[in-house]
Amino acid sequence: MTLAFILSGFLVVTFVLVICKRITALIRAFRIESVFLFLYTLYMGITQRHADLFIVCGLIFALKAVIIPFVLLRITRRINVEEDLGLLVNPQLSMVIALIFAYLSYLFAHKAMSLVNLAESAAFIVSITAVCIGFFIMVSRMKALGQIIGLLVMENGIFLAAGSIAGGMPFFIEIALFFDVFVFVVIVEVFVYKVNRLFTHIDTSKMKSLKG
Amino acid sequence: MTTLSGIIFIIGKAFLLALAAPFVSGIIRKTKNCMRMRRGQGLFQFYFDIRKLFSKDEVISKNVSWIFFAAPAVVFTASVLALLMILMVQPGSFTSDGMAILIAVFFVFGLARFFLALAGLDAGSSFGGMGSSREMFISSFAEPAIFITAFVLCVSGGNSFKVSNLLALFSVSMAVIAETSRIPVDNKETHLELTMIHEAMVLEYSGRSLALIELASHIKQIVFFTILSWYIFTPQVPGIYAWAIFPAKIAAISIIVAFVEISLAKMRLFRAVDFLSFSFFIALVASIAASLGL
Amino acid sequence: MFSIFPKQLFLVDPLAVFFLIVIGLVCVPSAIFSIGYMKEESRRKKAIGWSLLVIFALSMCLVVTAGNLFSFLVFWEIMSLASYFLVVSDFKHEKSVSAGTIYLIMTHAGTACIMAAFFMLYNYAGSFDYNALKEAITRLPANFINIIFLLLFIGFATKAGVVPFHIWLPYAHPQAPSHISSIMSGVMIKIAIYGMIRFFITILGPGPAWWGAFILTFGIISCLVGVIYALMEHDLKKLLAYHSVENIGIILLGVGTAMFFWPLGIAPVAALGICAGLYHLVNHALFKGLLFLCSGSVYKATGLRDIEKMGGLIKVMPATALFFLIGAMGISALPPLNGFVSEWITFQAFFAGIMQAQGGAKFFMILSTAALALTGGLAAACFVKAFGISFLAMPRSARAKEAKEAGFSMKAGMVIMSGCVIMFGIGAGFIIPPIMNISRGVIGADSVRGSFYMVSVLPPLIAGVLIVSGAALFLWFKFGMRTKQVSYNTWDCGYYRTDSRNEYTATAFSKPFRIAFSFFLLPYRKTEKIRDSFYHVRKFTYETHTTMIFKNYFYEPLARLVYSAAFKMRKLQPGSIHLYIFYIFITLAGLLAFASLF
Amino acid sequence: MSKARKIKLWGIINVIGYALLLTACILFTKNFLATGSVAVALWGWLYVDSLSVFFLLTTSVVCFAASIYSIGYIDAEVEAGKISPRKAIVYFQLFNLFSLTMLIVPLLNNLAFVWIAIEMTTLVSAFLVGFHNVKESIEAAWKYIIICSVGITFALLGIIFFYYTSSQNAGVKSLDWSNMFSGSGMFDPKVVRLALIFILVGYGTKAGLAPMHNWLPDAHSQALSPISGLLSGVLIKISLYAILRFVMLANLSVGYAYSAKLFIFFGLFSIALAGAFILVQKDLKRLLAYSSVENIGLVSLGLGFGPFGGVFAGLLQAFNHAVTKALMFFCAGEAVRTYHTNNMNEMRGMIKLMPFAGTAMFLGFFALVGMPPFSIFISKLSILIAAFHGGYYFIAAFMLIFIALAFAGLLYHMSRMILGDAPKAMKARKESLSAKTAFIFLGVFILGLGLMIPQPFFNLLVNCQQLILGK
Repeated sequence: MTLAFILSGFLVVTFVLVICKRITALIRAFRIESVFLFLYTLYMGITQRHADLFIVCGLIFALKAVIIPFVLLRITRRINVEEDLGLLVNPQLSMVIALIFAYLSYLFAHKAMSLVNLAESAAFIVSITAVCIGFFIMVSRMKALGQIIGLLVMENGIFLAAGSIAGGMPFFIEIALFFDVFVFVVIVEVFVYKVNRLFTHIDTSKMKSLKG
Repeated sequence: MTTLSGIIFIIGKAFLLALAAPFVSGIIRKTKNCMRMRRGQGLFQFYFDIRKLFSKDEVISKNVSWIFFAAPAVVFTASVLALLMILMVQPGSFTSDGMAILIAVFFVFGLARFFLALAGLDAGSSFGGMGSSREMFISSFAEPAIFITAFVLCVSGGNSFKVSNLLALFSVSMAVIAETSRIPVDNKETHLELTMIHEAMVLEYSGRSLALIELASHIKQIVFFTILSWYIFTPQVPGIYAWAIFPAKIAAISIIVAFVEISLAKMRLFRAVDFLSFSFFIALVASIAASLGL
Repeated sequence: MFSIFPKQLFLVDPLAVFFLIVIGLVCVPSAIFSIGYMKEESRRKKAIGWSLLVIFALSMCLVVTAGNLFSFLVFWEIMSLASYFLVVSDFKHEKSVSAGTIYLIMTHAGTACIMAAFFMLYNYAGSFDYNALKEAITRLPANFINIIFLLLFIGFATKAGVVPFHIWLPYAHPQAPSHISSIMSGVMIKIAIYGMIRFFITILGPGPAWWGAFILTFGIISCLVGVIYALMEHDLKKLLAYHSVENIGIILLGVGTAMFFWPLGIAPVAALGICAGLYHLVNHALFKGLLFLCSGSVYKATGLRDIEKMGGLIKVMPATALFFLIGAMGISALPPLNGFVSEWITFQAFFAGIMQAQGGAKFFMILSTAALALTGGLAAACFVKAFGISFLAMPRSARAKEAKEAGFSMKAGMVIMSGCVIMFGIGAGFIIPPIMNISRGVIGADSVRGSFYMVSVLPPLIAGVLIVSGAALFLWFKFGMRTKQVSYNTWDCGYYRTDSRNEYTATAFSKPFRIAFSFFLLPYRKTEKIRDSFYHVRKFTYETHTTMIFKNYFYEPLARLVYSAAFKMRKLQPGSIHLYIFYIFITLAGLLAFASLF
Repeated sequence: MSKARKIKLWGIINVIGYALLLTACILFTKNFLATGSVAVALWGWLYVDSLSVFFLLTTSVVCFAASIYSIGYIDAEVEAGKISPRKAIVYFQLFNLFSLTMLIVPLLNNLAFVWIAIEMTTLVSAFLVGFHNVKESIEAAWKYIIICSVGITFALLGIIFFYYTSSQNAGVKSLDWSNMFSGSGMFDPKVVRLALIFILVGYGTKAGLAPMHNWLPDAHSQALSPISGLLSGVLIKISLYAILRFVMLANLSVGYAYSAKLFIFFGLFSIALAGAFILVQKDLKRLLAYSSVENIGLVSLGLGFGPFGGVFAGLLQAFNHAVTKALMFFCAGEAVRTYHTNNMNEMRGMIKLMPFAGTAMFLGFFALVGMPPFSIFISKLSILIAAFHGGYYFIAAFMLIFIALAFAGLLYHMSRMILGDAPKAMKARKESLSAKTAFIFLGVFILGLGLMIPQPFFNLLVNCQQLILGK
């Protein structure tokens, strides 16, 4: 029951990501998604009685729900970009595509992976949907920040997948992956500043000087 | 011993034929004149011409090189050589040796033509160049037909009752007409600048060089007529009588050539290609007939 | 069982030795020639030139003595590379560079085919060694052998310059320095013929008879197309290059005859065919080498390659002219020089074939005969043009007038080769037996007897008669006659001033041929009149060109097609990061969807 | 101490460091081959077998060459005012960091750490790609980071699948390669198949396999030339290393044939695409980058023909290409400095303007396209032999066609650039000593391996082949 609630929350927020038109809205939605990921991990920690998982979920909360959104919001403040995310695909169609992704994920889980355990497969489907939607955000949103968040959503999905089918990664590795995500965000932040300085915008769909 | 006597015999025959060569040209000219209702020169006029040329001074262009002087000698020698060589061939029974010699004869004429064409270019006159170009042009188109018909000859053995042989005879006659500068391909009698071929090439020659070249062309003619004669009734006439009937064959060929000359108009240069291509295709048909054993 | 390390490193059989001799016969005089030819170059350039020359010659030697596919391939590539560097040695000119590019691309394409064939062979033999291959042939399925044959043929034909793969040859050969052109044209393209004989006959042979017919067909096409293009060409070196195409065709006629008759069980004719092919091969190496050296000598003296601007060179460069004449006589197959002998033997092979073959084969031989006869006539015409226009009459430009005779070492190189051209003609009786030995080794049967008797007797006879009668006539004219010689202007129809501009040009000389072959050459002309008024034309320019059918209708469209396809593909990468990410996803999705296929 | 001297000192210290590293690597290899054992050190954190040693060796060779070349390159850039002295020192620091991340990848035992190290290579080298801080380079760096991160995220998913089957089916709850490998026989083939696709697409993005290669030409063309050499020479091979690790894991459950098919698919796609792009290229460094795509395609094809000796050939090709392409990029760096442009249409007569680099580039080009007596000839030939031996006739035919296409394109561009008449206004310039040394160092490998493969190296490759094929 709890699990179902968490997963459906995660899924809904992930769908919300797709229809976000503004950058800040996207970041906030991402934050909520991360909170759901945190809840999921917490749930797993409680059910599995694994001390490591508590540390992990603490890290998730700290990093994904607090630090990264904070960093991203700081970027939006500093570079003063317009709020508009720049949609290459409008929200309605995006929604349809997201649903298709969800269905494909279902197919993938059942046909390709042949998962049988209901709880496990539900989480897995949600996670794969998140990965796909993250990818979709990367492809269909013009602004650089959209791409960063898309990638982070993908990563969230992967964390969920790891938790769902493999029961979480070994502890050290989770820590290292968080570190990696953190470094990624920091470095990308630097580059977003550079892009903004040189191009006076962060619209990646206009960065087309290198062709062929 | 037999080789030596054979060689002497061949040289003797060659001498006789060379001596008779201008006479054959004479026959053709006389026949033509008769048919034109003219009296014309005598049968021996070409002998007088050559003698006259030998005793004349030469005018030589300032531009020429040693090629110009060498050419008449080469042309003359090559013609004589060709004459000697075809006499080495036993008509009717072509061994691979005989065939080889026959092919070599064409190559030897090629040598003569090559030098004459170079000599044509040597003086730097437009006429000479024109003549050389056309001569090489005509002869290169005549060559395939001659080679193929030679092969047909080997297969048919000159039997005039064979289809292949008759076709080959027809084809080779056309080629021979071209090679010997006869109408409708060329005209020896005219010096009209724009139509002449062989004569344009030798335009710069005079005196004894011209005499040699003239003599060579007579010899060349008789060589080709001899080859032509092999296509006619060779197996039907046994070897002993062959030499007896040979002059008759040559005379007949001469008269027929004269008839052809008198009854046709000279062709444009590029019509001559069509003429020779026709001869080539006839030769091909002949060769197909020969390979079918017809 | 499979090992890329061959056991049989070298194979020095009579065939290989023959090619070694050919390489030596051309490379040594060319090297001697190059001493004089490269005299004015800088030390550095000389050093590079010489070392490349040595590498080039050495690699050719190693190709023909290789005993396994691997070393064959390695040295084959090194040979191509060395010759490429030599072609672009005049690298400042865009022309050289593009010629080199065309050359290397064609060669590479050819080598790719050879590689494919080699590895298919290797796959079955389990070894690269020739001996092992020969044993493995029986295990190969028939259609495999045929594919291997076709691949090898394309590969070797590209190198040999067989039409329609000849496209690089008229560009590359003229751009190289002349002594290199001489080696490339004289020897390098023959290495491909070596490959054909080695693989088609000694290793794969006797294949089906259609191989022979195939080779003969290409031989016929090559010799005709080569000579027709040569006739139209006024660049001396390009003209010679096209003649290489022609002569490769003639060589292929010999080789093709052998391949045609061997499987039919008429081995003696086959042996004669090989003999003819090999003889023509060495002959072509000699006279083409000589001609290229002569053209180099002319180029060095005048800086000209266009024969329309030469003329009268026989007076200023008598020695070069003589050597060129000898070469020209050789290549035009005039008795008693070497070209005559080999073409003669080729004709005899055809003749023997006609006599012994049945039905269609007979007709095929007759066609080959006709083609060879036509080629011979046209080649003679072409060399009348080449020699007559460039060496005879009056000089057509100041540079031709002021030319100087070549230096000693250049002359030495040419003398050696002209000597060989003459020797290989007159001394045919001494050359034939060893070549017959080789052909016996290759085919395993004696060749047709009899005709060789004439081959060894007739050339010296012709030479003897020519010399004797020439001398006699000379003496008679000099001392036996009382007539005089008067020197005067050329007959000018009364025109007051004839000069070199009135001379017959090469373009004019070849015009009848251009018209006769217009169906193939597709000539076109450009005229341009600059008028002062309607009645007065101040300037009139006239250009005539022929269409290069293979280039214009095959290679260029192909290149354009590939290029435009590639250009369209550029749109796949328009700079959009979104698209790039999409590609990743599509790939992933596609692979997952079709995972069952893998 | 003046700034310039300080920079030089940095460079020299770097070189000495990498020289030591290289020596250590070679000694280690020798020792390793002599004992022939697999080394697990540091409580199982490090794991070294022949494959690791091979990639370590490749990396250290190219890094050493790049460090030599960097001295002169940075010196000249500073002199030309393109890089401030302060930034030059940053360059050396980043260079070392980059090399470190690459060197550590083959040594790690834990596959997740391998993943992290590879991600780190991206992040560090992004700074080196965007080093010039101009629009193009930042654009390239951005694309580089984002695309590679996306790719590698998919790879992470693949790792998780592996972990899933490992823990579920084999009961190995660890991502240590040594542990996973011991249980790899019990993996679920169905999952492994999917996982391997994710791995190949994911790491393949980083390895520059088409159609995920799009970041590669951008990044290679905008990076500093020594870094381009490293990117092309080592970075993309390192990702290949990661792929191979997973292939080895998959061997026992799905068999090598499955991975081979994937390799062939990507390889053929890569050489086809690269051939076309090479033909119409205008930018010198992009040209070389596409050639890298082609070569990684060849390596991949070699691996695809693995059971027939192709792994050996592919790895040899990887090494040869690393060395040769590094040389080419260094030469391109010299060329770009001489002509002040990347545009090949404006480059003519290189051999006149910079005799040493021009010659090196010309020979390097011939080495690159696989002409004897250079090393790629051998490896390319071995790949082809493997293809034919395996009976992949059609694939081999396409391969030959595409190789010929790429050859034609490269030859066209290179011969026009290197030969031809130099622009009148330009004067010949001397290459720096460091550049020459780097060229000669790499040249020794290119020529040496073409003439003879040393027995230890041969053994190493054979060991790798056996490892990868699971024999």
